[in-house]
Amino acid sequence: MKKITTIAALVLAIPAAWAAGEDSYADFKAMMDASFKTTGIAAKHRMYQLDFQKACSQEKQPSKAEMARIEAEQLKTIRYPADGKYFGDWKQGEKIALDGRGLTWTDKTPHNNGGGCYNCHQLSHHEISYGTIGPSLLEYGKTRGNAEDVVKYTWGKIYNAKAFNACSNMPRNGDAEILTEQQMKHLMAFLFDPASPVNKK
Amino acid sequence: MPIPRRLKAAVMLTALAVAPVAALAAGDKMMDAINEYRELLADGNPSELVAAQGEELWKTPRGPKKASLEQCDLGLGPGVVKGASAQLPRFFKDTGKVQDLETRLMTCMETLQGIDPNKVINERWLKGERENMAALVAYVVTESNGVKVKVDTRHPAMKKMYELGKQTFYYRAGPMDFSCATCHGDQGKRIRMQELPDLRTHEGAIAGWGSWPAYRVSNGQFWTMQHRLNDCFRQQRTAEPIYGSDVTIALSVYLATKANGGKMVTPGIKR
Amino acid sequence: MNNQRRNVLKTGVGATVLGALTAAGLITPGMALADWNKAAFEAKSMADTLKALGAATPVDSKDVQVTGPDIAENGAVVPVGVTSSLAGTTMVAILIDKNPNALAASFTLPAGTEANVQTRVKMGQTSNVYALVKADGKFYMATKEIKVTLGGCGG
Amino acid sequence: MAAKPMKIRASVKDGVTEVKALISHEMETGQRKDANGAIIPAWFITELSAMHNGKVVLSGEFGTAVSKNPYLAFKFKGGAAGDKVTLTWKDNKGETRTDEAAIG
Repeated sequence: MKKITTIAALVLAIPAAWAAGEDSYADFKAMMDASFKTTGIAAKHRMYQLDFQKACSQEKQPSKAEMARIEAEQLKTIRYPADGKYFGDWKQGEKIALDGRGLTWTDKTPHNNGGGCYNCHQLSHHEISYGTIGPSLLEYGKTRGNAEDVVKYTWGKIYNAKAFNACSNMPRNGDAEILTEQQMKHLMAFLFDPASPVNKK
Repeated sequence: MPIPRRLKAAVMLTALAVAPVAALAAGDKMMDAINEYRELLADGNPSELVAAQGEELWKTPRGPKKASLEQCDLGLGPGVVKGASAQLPRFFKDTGKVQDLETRLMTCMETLQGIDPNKVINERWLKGERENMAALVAYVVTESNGVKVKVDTRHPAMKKMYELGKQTFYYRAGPMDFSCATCHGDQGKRIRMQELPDLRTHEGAIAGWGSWPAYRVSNGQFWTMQHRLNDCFRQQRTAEPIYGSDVTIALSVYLATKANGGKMVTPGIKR
Repeated sequence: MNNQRRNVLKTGVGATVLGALTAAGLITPGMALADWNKAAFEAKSMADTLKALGAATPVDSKDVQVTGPDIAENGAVVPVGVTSSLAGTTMVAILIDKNPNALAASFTLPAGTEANVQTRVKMGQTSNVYALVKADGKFYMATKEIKVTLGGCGG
Repeated sequence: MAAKPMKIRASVKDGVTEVKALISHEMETGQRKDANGAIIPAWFITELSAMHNGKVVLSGEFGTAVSKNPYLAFKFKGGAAGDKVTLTWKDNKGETRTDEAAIG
């Protein structure tokens, strides 16, 4: 329910950034409204923006204060594992990292999504096909150790990257329900387990 | 050798800025190998097969009016195909709209042949009239291969479309918070092994806009620009853009304007 | 150089093949086509394929080459070819170890046709690709590993 | 559905003719499934031959591993500008097609 209310409120709001050109924004809104349709699980309301999405939709990033405000807000969305266990099975984590499927209008269900991690990150010693939109995470656990603060930060980053960088390119895997808690635990194991190819040659 | 265009220099330069040193050497070798692969594919682009069908279709009387498209005005006068797609999108007086190649072809199909545009708009990719559209597009863009992009941005409607396209480019939405700029708003990035042109720059825009439509080897399909943009939105996890809708025209105007003056290599051949 | 000798050999070996095919070709173009070697194309393993081609124990040769990239960005289209500088090369074939059926394509070369044929094949995964060549009645082989990788969003 | 035309390019240089051809064909492996999970039947070119002046200059056999819209390049000695090069293929459904091009 939380999401729906947010969306409804936002549709009506005209953000400050557009104050200078309300006509232009009205035209843009009309264009977006007329140009998209619902197909499969990709409903038309996906085109409506959340407030931070809107703030991060310009050529330049928002002000530092605005970024900080968004980050504080997003930080509140992070849910840490209730059982206190952060690590699943790194082998399953590797599969999730490789899998870039999910949530498109050609996907049948909104479940069983991949993490698509390799689209943007280098992760393991043996996978040569990795993207560079995000930083290399090679030897993530090996170089960072597994102290509690590192583990919790990493969980938070996977759960909602916007809590640490308001306009991060990284999806909110937990907050936007892209991955389940269990899947994120598998990814954590993939990143931290000494036996995982992320850390072991 | 039509392929080397964007790749080598851009990739290597930008890789320097991103990757740690150890990964860099391996990455360079990888990209060299991938570039070798692409060069081997450049000669013998199956788009030629599609273009040949398109040329035949262009000349074939079809539709309720049993007319060919030979009198179609793509902006350079009735029947002029050579160089036409390099100057699209443009504002057309007769329709009062900015049109890209595909929406303009729909206009011609409707006015000359009596074919209902909805037969294209509501069809699935590479089926029925959309398959015909792809063939026609392959033919038309082949006739602009090697020509410089030259879109006329002076008309107010074009200016407006550019601005709308720019807003769309940065518009983040959907469950993954992606915009076009997420992947195409930085230098030298890639998704897995696929380099991403920085579409904010002229070089990036010509690498992207200038080499689509293209044959995609991964699925053996010829993709028009509408198809390309549609799949970008699919991967962004947004809702689906309607075929030929203004958002697709606006983005096309934005990209084509950025690419202005660069050389078209169409149809391209892609992964 | 032994070019001359090679040409003579090529002509000698190719002549019968050429003759037979041309004779057939005079009837209709379709008839010029050889009989498809079902056993070889449906064989699964390399060994069975080689057996079906009558080439059970080919010799590794530096005069034979698999041409192709080190890495293919997409397994659906991998440009590969075979070249041979062996005198009297009459047949070249492309085999892919890890494909469901190893044999991808084979070509018969009449005299005068260079032992240099390029095509494009599908590869399910990274694999050794073999060039099999028949020259002067004997079989020779060369290999190259081609890595198959993923380029796009994976969705 | 009628087979679509091929694209054949042939050029002669120093007495050697180079032929490059693109063939329009699905080359369906018989191992893929459609949206409903049913196997898409195999449909692929099995044999092809190239002729120059009534003589075979190449004959080939394909399996399902040859890519969709097959590409073929080869060279033969002889051939003069203006000569015709003819390519014929046959697939496992018995369909066949012949196209020709002049050596440029």
